[in-house]
Amino acid sequence: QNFNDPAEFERQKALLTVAPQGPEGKPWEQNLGGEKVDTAKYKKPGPYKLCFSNAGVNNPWRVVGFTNMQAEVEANKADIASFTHADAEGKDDKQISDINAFVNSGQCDALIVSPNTTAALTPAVEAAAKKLPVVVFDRGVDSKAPVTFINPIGGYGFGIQGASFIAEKIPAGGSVLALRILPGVDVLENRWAAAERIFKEKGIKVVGAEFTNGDNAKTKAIVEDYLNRFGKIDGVWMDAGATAVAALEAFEDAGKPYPVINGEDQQDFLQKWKKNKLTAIAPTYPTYQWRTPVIAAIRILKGEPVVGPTWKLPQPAITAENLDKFVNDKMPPLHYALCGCEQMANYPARWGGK
Amino acid sequence: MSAAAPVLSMRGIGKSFTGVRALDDVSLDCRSGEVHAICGENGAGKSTLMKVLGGVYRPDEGEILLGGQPIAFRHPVEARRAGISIIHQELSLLPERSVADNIFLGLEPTRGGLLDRAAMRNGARKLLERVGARVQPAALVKSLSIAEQQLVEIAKALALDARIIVMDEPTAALDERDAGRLLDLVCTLRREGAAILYISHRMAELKAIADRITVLKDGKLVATHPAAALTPAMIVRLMVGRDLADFFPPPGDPAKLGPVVLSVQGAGNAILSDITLDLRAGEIVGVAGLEGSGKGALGRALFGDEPFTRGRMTIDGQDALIASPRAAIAAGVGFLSDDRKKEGIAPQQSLRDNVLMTLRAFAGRLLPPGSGDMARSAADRQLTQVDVRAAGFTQEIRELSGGNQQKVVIGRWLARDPKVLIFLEPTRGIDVAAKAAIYRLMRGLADRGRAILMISSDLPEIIGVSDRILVMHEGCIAGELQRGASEEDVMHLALGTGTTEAAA
Amino acid sequence: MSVADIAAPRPARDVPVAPLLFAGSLVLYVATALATGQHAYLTGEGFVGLTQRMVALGIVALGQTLAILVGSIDLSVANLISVSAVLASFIMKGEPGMIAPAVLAVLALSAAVGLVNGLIIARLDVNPLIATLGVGLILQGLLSASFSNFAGSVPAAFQAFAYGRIGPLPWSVLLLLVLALAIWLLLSRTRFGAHLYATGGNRDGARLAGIRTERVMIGAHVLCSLMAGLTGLYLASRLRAGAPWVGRDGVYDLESIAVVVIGGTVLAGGRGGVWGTLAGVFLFATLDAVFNMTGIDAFPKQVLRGAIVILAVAVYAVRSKGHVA
Amino acid sequence: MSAVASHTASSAALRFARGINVGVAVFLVLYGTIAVLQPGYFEVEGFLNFLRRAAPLIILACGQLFVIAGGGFDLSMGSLVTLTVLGGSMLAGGNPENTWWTIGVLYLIGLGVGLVNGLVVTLLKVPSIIATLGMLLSLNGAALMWSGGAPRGYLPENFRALGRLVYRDVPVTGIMPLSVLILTGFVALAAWLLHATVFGRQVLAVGDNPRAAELSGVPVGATRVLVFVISALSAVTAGILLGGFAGVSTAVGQGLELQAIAACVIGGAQLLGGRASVTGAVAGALSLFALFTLLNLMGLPQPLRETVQGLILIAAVASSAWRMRRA
Ligand SMILES: Nc1ncnc2c1ncn2[C@@H]1O[C@H](COP(=O)(O)OP(=O)(O)OP(=O)(O)O)[C@@H](O)[C@H]1O
Ligand SMILES: Nc1ncnc2c1ncn2[C@@H]1O[C@H](COP(=O)(O)OP(=O)(O)OP(=O)(O)O)[C@@H](O)[C@H]1O
Ligand SMILES: [Mg+2]
Ligand SMILES: [Mg+2]
Repeated sequence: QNFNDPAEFERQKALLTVAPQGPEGKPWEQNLGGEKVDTAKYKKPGPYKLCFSNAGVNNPWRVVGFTNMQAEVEANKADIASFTHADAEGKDDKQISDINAFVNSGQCDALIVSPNTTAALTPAVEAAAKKLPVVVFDRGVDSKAPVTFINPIGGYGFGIQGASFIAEKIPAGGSVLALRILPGVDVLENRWAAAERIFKEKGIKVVGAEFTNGDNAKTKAIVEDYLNRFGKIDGVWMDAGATAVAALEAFEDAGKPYPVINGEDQQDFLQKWKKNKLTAIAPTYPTYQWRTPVIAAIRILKGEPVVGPTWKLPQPAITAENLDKFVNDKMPPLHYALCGCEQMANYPARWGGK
Repeated sequence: MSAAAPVLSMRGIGKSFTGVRALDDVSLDCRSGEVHAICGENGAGKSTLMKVLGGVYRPDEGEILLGGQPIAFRHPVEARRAGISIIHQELSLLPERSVADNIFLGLEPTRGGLLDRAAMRNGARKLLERVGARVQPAALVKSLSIAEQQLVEIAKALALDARIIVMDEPTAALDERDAGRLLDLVCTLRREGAAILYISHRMAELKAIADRITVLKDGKLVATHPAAALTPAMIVRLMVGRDLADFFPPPGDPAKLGPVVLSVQGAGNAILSDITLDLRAGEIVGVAGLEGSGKGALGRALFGDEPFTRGRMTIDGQDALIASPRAAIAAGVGFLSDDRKKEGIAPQQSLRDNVLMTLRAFAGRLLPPGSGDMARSAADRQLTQVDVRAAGFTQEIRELSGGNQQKVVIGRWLARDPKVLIFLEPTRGIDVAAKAAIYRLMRGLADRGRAILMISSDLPEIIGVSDRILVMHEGCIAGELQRGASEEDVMHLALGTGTTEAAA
Repeated sequence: MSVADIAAPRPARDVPVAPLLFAGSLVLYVATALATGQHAYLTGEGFVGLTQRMVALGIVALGQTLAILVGSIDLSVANLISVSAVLASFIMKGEPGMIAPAVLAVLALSAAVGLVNGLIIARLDVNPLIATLGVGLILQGLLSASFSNFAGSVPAAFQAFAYGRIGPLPWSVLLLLVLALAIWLLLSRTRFGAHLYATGGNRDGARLAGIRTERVMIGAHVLCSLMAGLTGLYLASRLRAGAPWVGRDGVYDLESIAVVVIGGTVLAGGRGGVWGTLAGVFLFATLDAVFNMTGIDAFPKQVLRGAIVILAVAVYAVRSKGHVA
Repeated sequence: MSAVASHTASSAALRFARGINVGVAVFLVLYGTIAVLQPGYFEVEGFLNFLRRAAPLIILACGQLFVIAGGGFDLSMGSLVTLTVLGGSMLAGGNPENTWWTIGVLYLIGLGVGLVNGLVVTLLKVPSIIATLGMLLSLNGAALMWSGGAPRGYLPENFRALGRLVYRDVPVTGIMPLSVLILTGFVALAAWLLHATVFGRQVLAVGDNPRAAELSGVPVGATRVLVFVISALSAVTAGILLGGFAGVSTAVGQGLELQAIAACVIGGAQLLGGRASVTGAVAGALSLFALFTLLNLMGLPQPLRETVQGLILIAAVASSAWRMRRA
């Protein structure tokens, strides 16, 4: 598998500038291009029994996303008779068994899958798709069998947005430190591949690319070491935002000026950005995409056409201009601002806000 | 005695451990059809010499000749292949496996690549019969008593049809009856032409079976003589370097007997029933009984390790509810276990830490470990008093010979100085001089007003030391004998063929 | 020094852990299916799905049983599983002709890793926890340095290993049973088995009895690693390719140890066997299914699972005499 | 006794040789290499900063050491660190006024966790490796349940200061991180408890041979429970420092328990009990942390760092096992 696919890079780069279609203000129902698939053959009377095979809730992004999904299910109570979910705890093997169990149970009218890994889940999803309509989101599968595959633009898009901003804002000849979570995760690899390409194109010096394991303490230690070694770092590029604040704190603790930085749409980063007037950008991988599969599944079972076989959602970046719209002190530090959940029932309590 | 060339000879063997010269230029040989006894004080190097022979240790110097051929063992299996079978001093059985599995360990018969269980069962049954053990081949070893385990260990050594058999204190854990049976077995083996090296601290045994006797001292060979030429007193002099005038201490003075310290009425548990006894300050009460008679269980019940479940117990006239060893110690009872390795020592701790263990168990947790009577000088005094031989008192106790370990554990109780002391097999595996020392210590304690219950399988010691003797049979006290009773009197009661004397 | 020195929990009387655990899990499974009205779980297909959940953990755990019985432990299995899965699919690259070489290569590599584990533990006298932790790190490092994602793929013919069936029974479940039987036979009916119990029960004693304890220790580790290698092959077949994180994400190291101990094999070594382990694996599979049926949330599920692990051992350990550490 | 006298001298020398801790040696080598690569580390300030970052691991190793000395393992430390950090943010909710009682509550939670670990081991007779593995799973689940799967609040600044504050312009040393002061106090306390109290000897005796200890009257159960309590309280301490140093996240504690165990073993502690030293554990933790730092500085690719880490772990332990046999 190639993480650095120039064609895909260009495709995603182009998608960043495509105007979304669909209802205004509801990005989770919008799409960037794409066809419609006919779903008449799946039509049945409601209310429906939905099943969801989840890769896991092993990070805050997935926690927020799953909360969105549950809220979406509640919002569609009239159409949904039951919503059963199985959590695979990040294990491919278990997720395959979970999907098989769902298919055999006869309790599912439609199956939503958030695959743990693309290749591994393909056979199980294909087999399931022979028996019932399947909607896949976030990470995909290598197959056209699902009715539709929903996700935002993707990793290259994220990498492009962050790296272009940093390349533009740092002084000429400036240096950038790249902080990555861990190797081998496709979306994270794509983000880095895109950023590396941009930095190379713009002639930016990357002093190091380090893995932090998503650990704040390790992040701070690494950044401190780099500051010790190089004295000055102008930019910090990150492939995920959870440790952005820790990286900034390392600059504070060392008494150095803040770098140009990209984070993600976590509240702690946005709040710090606003408070300290950083030069920053927050590309996103919006959690509102967790709402879309529920909507899609209901439409499919009602026989209404849906966007497919790939449904690209918009993937906006937060910038200095629209920052105020997303900062919200009432929400917990690792709440993802692009949850699209502000109008849903029980907001903000359901998402841990005050 | 056969005059044939020795099957085994060891020449100039030397072996050192950290700071300890365990063996120094020791030479020894053994002919087939001969029992060659080795004796010496604790730590003299007897076991080390046997371990060198068995391929457990490699000697630093010297060589081993088998049938005249020099041979070097790198692993115990090589010694076994060469026909050397060793019963080691420390039991090395597998508690979770069956008796048959243990006996044939390393020698399992197979059929078509798979274990031949039937052959193992039958073979084990024959061997067990031969050593006179009344246990089932299918029984798990952990369910056996120490004595039964010792017999299994012997059967295991016989399973290897060996030319040379080494027995390192095989009778230490056996009662009179089983020990006698074992000695008969040794004689049979000798008749069959085996060369036998036999280690024991029991003089009577040496006299009974040895053809020649070698004495070691501080790792050096003192002398090798025909057994007929030696008297026990001469052996002791060779071992200790001086005469041992009074092996047993004088009896206690009945006039100085104090009040009853410990009293038990009609007590019992799963093993024991109807236990009634009084223990008075200043006396040593011996408890005799065959293996399995429950004498060990009596000691453990009094100490709260496997407590009584019925009956009444008082200490100093106060009802004492003893449900755990800690409670027993707090109430003034001390206990010396018969299983030193499993229940006595903390192997990696120093001698000082071992000897202070009980004192520290009852000291304030946050006190310095050397405060008050736990001071280093006090520990050293205690260790010196029990005459421990060690490279130094900071040495780890596991490096000591078994006898010296036992002395340290006794020292632990002397330091605490409880009112009642229960000694379970106090001299198991201990050399003559040390035995005498321990007897004197016990008598000294009694004279200072302590009450001592000495539970032992060693009849001479029971008779020689006790002021009174309780004899156990099938979980009950079968009777009580006064000082001066004979071995026959005790055995009658122990076997259940005697008559109970009226309690005095 | 080895794990063998942990004071063993000693049941007052030996509890028949395996049948009790099997029966208890089965009751739990059936009761939950009935209570939640999900009768599909009680059909043949439902039970096949349940046993399918046992395969991966089951095979590693069989190997782990050997390591623990011999008085050692193996924390490197998870990483070795990843390595095997990746190596298999990397060599196969979708070619049916490469199946045999790939399988051989994986087994050879696994055996080599087991040999290294065994040598470090037996010859260098390194505590097995540290030795296998270290070897695991080394393996994972080398693997991640060479592969960062799915490498290659397995041909359709090889997928039959995980997906094929004889009648209603999946091949892989059958394989698990056959392996369990083979190891049971090895443990109870061969000299190696007897020596393995002996080495685990009392290493010094076994040595004195003339057993080459080092070889036994090494042999147990080689077998344990081979099982991990097989698990890797199974996962490669089931996932269609090997990913460098399958082992770690599956937590096969800690889970395999947990099921072995739940199955009544004593951590100190020398006591236990395969059926208990299989029963432990069955309990874990049942828990997965039951949690799915009841739709319990991920986090309470973790809390429950932790408590169940403790309780499953406590049920029989609590009656043991003596001390455990 | 002449035998005693003649052997004492040579034995003492050997004992001293054995006493030089592998951990200390490894640390000196690694730190020396770091300092060569990065001269800043040779300065007091560099060393103090290094200590500040290593403090949580050192504290964890010291806590774990008590459990190891007593013959057990505590695998639940890492998840207790997570619970401390997440719980701290939930309780304090970013309000500095809540800091002190929050810390109190966190220690109470630690006390509870330690008690449960200890009682499960002593009363239910579950081997500590399983008991604390179960606790690891449960605590992780509990921490995430409590916080809804993601941190729900911030740690107040005065809470953060415990792990983050650095006093500047201090005489002699230049700077002085608050966490280094806490660390020093903690290590002194641990060393005192293990090496200079009766309790420490009881722990070692229990770890060495619980049965012998029991028959000598040592309160074995209570000692075991206390050891787990100490370990849990040190995990809370480490959690407070880590949370202070780095802020809130759900992954803070992951894998720390194995690092702590490895640190103890590198420092010469014997798994399964009976032999342990605080100096060794501290040196072991410093070695591990120096290794992480060095591998970062050398810029090796991440995966190879794992490999090197594995090699060094095995080598350190093998060398101490080898010396043990020689000595
Ligand atoms: N593994 C060891 N490490 C260090 N020293 C040892 C070791 N084994 C034995 N020694 C020492 O070697 C000497 C001889 O011990 P050995 O066990 O051979 O004595 P022994 O004659 O068998 O005594 P006992 O009658 O008490 O069994 C003792 O001083 C003992 O402390
Ligand atoms: N926990 C137990 N449960 C059932 N029976 C036991 C138990 N412990 C011991 N026994 C049996 O009780 C009897 C008495 O045991 P005990 O150990 O007191 O025997 P002993 O031979 O008198 O002591 P010693 O071994 O010191 O000579 C033996 O038959 C023994 O097998
Ligand atoms: Mg001896
Ligand atoms: Mg007995």
